[in-house]
Amino acid sequence: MIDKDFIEDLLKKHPYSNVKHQNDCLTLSCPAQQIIDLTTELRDQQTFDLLVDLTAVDQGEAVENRFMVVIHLYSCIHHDYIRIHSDCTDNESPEFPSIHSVYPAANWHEREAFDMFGIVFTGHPNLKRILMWDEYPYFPLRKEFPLAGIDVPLPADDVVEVTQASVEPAPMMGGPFVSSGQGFMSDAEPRAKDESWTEKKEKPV
Amino acid sequence: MSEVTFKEVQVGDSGYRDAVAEERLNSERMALNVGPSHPTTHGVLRLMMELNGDLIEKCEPVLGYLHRGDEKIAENMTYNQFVPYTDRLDYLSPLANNVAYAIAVENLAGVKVPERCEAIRVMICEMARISSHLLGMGVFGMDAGAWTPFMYTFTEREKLYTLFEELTGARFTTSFTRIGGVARDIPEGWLQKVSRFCEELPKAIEEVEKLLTRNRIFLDRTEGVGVISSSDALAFGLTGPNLRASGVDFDLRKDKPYSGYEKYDFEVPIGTRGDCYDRYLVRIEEVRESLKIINQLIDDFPAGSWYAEDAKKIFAPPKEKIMTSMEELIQNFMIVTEGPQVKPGEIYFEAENPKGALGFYIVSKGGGVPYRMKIRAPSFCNLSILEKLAPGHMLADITVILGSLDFVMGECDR
Amino acid sequence: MLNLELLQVLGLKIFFAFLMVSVVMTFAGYSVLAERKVSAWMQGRVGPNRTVLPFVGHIPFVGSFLKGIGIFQPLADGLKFLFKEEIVPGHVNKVYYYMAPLVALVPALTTMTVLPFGEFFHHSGKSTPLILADLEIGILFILAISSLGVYGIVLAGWSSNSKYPFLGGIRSSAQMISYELAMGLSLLPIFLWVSQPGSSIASLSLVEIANSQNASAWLALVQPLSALIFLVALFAETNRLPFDMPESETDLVGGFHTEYGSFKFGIFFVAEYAHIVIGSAIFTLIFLGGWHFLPWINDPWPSNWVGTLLGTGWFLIKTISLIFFFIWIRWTLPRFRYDQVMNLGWTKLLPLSLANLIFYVILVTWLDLSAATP
Amino acid sequence: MVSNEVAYNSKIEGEVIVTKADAVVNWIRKHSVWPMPMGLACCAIELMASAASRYDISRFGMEVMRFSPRQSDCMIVAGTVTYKMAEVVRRIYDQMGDPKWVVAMGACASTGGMYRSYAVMQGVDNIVPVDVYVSGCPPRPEALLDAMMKLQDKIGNEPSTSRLLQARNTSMV
Amino acid sequence: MELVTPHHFLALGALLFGIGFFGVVVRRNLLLVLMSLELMLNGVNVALVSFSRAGLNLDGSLFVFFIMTVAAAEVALGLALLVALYKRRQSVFSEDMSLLRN
Amino acid sequence: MNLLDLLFFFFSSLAAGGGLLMVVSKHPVPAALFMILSLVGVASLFVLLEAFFLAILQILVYAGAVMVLFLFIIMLLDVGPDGGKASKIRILSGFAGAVAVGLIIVLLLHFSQQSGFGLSSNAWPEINADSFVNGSNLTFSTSVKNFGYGLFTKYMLPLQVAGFLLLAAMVGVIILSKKFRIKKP
Repeated sequence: MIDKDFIEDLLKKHPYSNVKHQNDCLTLSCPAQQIIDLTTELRDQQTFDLLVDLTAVDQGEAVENRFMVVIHLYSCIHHDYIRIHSDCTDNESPEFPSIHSVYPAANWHEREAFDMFGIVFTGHPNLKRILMWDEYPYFPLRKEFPLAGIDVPLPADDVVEVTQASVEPAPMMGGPFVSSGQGFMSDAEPRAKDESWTEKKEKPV
Repeated sequence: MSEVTFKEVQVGDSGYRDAVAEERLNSERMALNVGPSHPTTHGVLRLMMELNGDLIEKCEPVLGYLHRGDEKIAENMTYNQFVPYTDRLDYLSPLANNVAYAIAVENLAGVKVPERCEAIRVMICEMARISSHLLGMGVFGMDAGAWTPFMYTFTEREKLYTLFEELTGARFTTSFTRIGGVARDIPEGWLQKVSRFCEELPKAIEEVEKLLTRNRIFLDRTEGVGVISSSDALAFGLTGPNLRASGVDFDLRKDKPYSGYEKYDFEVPIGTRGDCYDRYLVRIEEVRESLKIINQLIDDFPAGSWYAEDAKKIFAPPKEKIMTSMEELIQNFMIVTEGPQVKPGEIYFEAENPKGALGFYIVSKGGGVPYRMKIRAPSFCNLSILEKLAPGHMLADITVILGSLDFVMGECDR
Repeated sequence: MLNLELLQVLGLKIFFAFLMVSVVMTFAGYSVLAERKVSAWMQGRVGPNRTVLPFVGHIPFVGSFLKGIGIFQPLADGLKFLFKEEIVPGHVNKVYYYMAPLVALVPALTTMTVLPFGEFFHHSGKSTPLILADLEIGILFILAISSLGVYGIVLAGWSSNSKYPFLGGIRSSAQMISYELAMGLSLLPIFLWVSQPGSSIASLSLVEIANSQNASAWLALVQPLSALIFLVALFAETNRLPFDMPESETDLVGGFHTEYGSFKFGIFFVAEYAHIVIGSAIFTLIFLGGWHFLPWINDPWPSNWVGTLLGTGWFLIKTISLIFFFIWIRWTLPRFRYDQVMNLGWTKLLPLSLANLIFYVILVTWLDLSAATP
Repeated sequence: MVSNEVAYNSKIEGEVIVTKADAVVNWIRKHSVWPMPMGLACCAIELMASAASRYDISRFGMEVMRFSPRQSDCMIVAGTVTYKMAEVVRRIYDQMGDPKWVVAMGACASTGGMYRSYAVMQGVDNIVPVDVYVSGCPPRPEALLDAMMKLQDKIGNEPSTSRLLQARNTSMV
Repeated sequence: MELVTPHHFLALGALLFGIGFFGVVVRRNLLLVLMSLELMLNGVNVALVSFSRAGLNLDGSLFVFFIMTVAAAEVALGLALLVALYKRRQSVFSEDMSLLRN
Repeated sequence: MNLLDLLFFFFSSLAAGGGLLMVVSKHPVPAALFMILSLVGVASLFVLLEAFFLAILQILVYAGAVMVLFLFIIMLLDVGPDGGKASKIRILSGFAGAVAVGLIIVLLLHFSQQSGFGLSSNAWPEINADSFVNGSNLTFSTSVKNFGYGLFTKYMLPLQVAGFLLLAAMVGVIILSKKFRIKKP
């Protein structure tokens, strides 16, 4: 069971990690360098054999360590989760050690985090975009990236030649969403932020 | 002019851009591109394969053809507004997604929903499981070449759709839950209809089983094909029926009960060999177990409130109250404009969905909008084993393996 | 010499040939409709029932009935191919690409030259079989020609110069080789049995095979194993569902005809069903007594043109029920995997048919000997 | 002179013939629409439902879903078209032989629907010409059937003969 | 047949034999060499059958039957050998089959 | 000119032309197809010679099985067209062979006109339709029965040998293809 003894024991073995207070499950924070060490220990000694999730959080451009990798492990014995927070140091070109060797399941999760945040997982066997197409220049889940998207050419030249289609910002006009949630009520009201889009476009033949 | 050049592209080779795939590696191997629009891939998965004769040497799945940016959208809207998007994750069981999402946000907000609401949720979850597994079985049969079981299971699904429609107002994309409750109470006489359906369903399943389960050809096609060992299954993060078919007893409904699942008596079917046939059998058994749960619920459906009445900042009260009472009107206005007010913090919640464990990791900085939401899609993890699983099988096995993994690209790509 | 008589005979033959071709093609076209209707019926659906010719639909009762059974659907589907763009993809080998559908269709239509479908009774009581060419070695002819049908598929697969058709072509050629053996071997005991010493028949003619079953047991009853093996091989040769390797829709999209559109695809489509029609007819002739009534019962119909019609009708009924059987199997069973098809052919059907042959060799010899020593 | 005009007017007669031919060709075409199920997302399930027993699209002779674009007449784009997928949709459209029609099934395929985001193409009509738009998210099978009937009506009013002749002329050149 | 004599058939048989021989010598692709061999056998078959028919003697026809049997066996074995060689050398060309080179 | 003569020239040009095209075609698949053409031509010639059984057999065995096997192997190995040209020595020797064959033809015609090769005349003798062969004196007949009779009496031993040959070939093929399956993993 995950109780005080367990946590103390774990902290003793891994003095670099410490416990963050969270209300749902045990949350450890761990420096990026020690992550393989910690996860290997958790997998082999503590029966956390199921990597359920690996993702990242963009804390905003102003924060010192902008990208935080979050790992969720599950133990079929303890029937409980453990969460590991780990910061990527470099904000410009964030890097993080790949735990693919510990959990093969991390393969795609890491590719997704790379795709969405641009975090380079060192030691990953096949680190390339997984959801967006290979040539896509941006990292969509970063906070500065707008929901509507940014103009880029469509990946297929021959299709573009015929249809003149391109990747354009999506219209936010009359959209049901976009609500800031903070500030004055008039700002928080769901509304369209961007109303520049028009219907005046040529349709293909 | 360029139209003519398009016609040069081979059927099935659409979207072929990678230089790796285009060049023939050596004379014995043949690069084959399956999808993204191919009858086998159930949607828009693309497989880049290298074949040696009919044998697969390498198989690389390419996803993202249905990436719609759900996580980014979630960051830009209030919690309740995101409910319709959860419908379209695993679009074979929208209700189960709704429930998982609602519970995740409620856990973050610290709201406890009353017993009747929990019962409604369990009910719709299990119905969604039945509907999803029915389609899974049917499509699996179709992948093996038998079309008729698919039609039979779809007939049953249509009955379920009718029930969903009566409950939620929509047959397919239900958006039924709200944070702190559900959209409305169950209508009168609905439970009787459900129980009638529960009586009819086993017969229909039997009929499908007659066509498939003991069929020699079907056994030949599925037994011993796509075997996933339990250690592999765990290592690749498989969940749901796919993991259980490999012999791992992992069911969040039993292990980490939510929404009052601990109150119901049901078994968790476990496979032994982890092949395609086991996955099929596990799904069929799960349908039967779900029926058990539903029957228990119908026998003893809890009365009381169907939404968290005390959560004033979370749940917008029912329409009739809004129209008559000023306080409720203001409450409704606040929730609609600002969203349910949630404390800062993090939550990770997983629910046992038909396809596996659907997890929501939500980071909140307070207010009605999540700061970051990660959706842990079971299909995404289930598919990741394909790269390891496919080599050594024949091309025709791929259809069966994909069918048995029973993934949905909607939640895989999000 | 090209004299008048020869021309007359030739003209008559050509007329009958055209008649046969149109009948078989119509049958093929309507077995597509039958497939759609039967599958719909099996799956609790309705099937095509909206297509109707503009004026025919207004005829009371008849019009709505014809509409209901979708009698005009094949008309629309078939003619549509004519008005569709003929796509020839740039990457194909043009000559062979055009040739393939014809190569697929021609053998199917050629086999009907030796296909009897009834008997014509003269006034004098003599009977002539209704057949274009009564070959002494009819069954061998059918086996030989129908084995050429595979070239259409192989050619289509190869000339499309695309991967799925190519795989379909390979599978098809391998499957053909494996099942032809079993098919041929399953027929040998039949001829042993039919031409056993003492019987008046001593040839490989389909007419005589059919006639030998008049008022005696059907050969399907005498040699059930042969019938079974032949039927299975027939399914394989016609690429029907448990064996539809060359097409296998779920993994090869459309198999050999993936790159074919419009009219050329239509020819493939019709050729497939023509194969089924003719295959069913052959099975009926060899194993189900052809145009003869029931086993052990003399033909009840009179020896005149009425009898001819009744006999032919009875033959058609048998053939149609066999086509129904084909459709039934198609919508019931899953599909084999390619290597399982090969396995079944080589390790099950072939030894089985050999054993069957040896058994009947011994049986016939024993019968022969016991007949010789009274 | 008068009688001459009554007897034959090449212009009118010609048009009468063309309309007659149109009627025949269109009758054939509209009763044999073989769909190419471009099942992309949620709508694909409703597309399946429309082929299943309750709605049964086969009544219109449309259950012959050909997965090879060369053999199909009508592409039913069922689901969200992302930018990554758009290219494929267009390529498959180009592989179809004329005459071909496109049905945009559902809000996503028609306009992008509720997915106003960076990855989603805002309507498949950016990339292929659409004949019939079906609203709904996803549309009920009845709506799809209605759309297919609308498509049949549309096919019924096409100047198909002149198009056929035109195509022949251009191919001759 | 008035104009055509058995000699025509014999000449055709010889022609087929010659073409086959030419193919066997010239072609590098072993598959085609095998096919050319078949063609040579066919030339012989034509000659034999025409002898048989002209001499009203069944022996020639019977002999053709045996030739066909042998040809089938030969092709089966030849192709099996070829596939085996192909798996080893990745080629079906005769010059690649030499063991002594390199 | 008789109809049959016309047919003879048509089919013989089919057989010879198909064979020639087979020999010169670059890609093996067209080569196989020309070969089939040639075989069908030969089969038709058999029909002209009234050897119906052999004609059918020719199509059944050659076109139906042997060539399908060829095509299967060509497609399985995915053999491309021949690159480069044949060496001069090969072409020379090929021509030498062709010249030799030409000589054979001339000599054959010459001697056959002299000695007749035991042929009674240049005309075709009539076939006795009802002749049933007996003993070892087998007369030509269109009937399959007579053919079978010949096989099972005079040629019993060769028939057995042929059967054993087929068996040996089958065993050989199995062994040849089996070896690789053991070696592979």
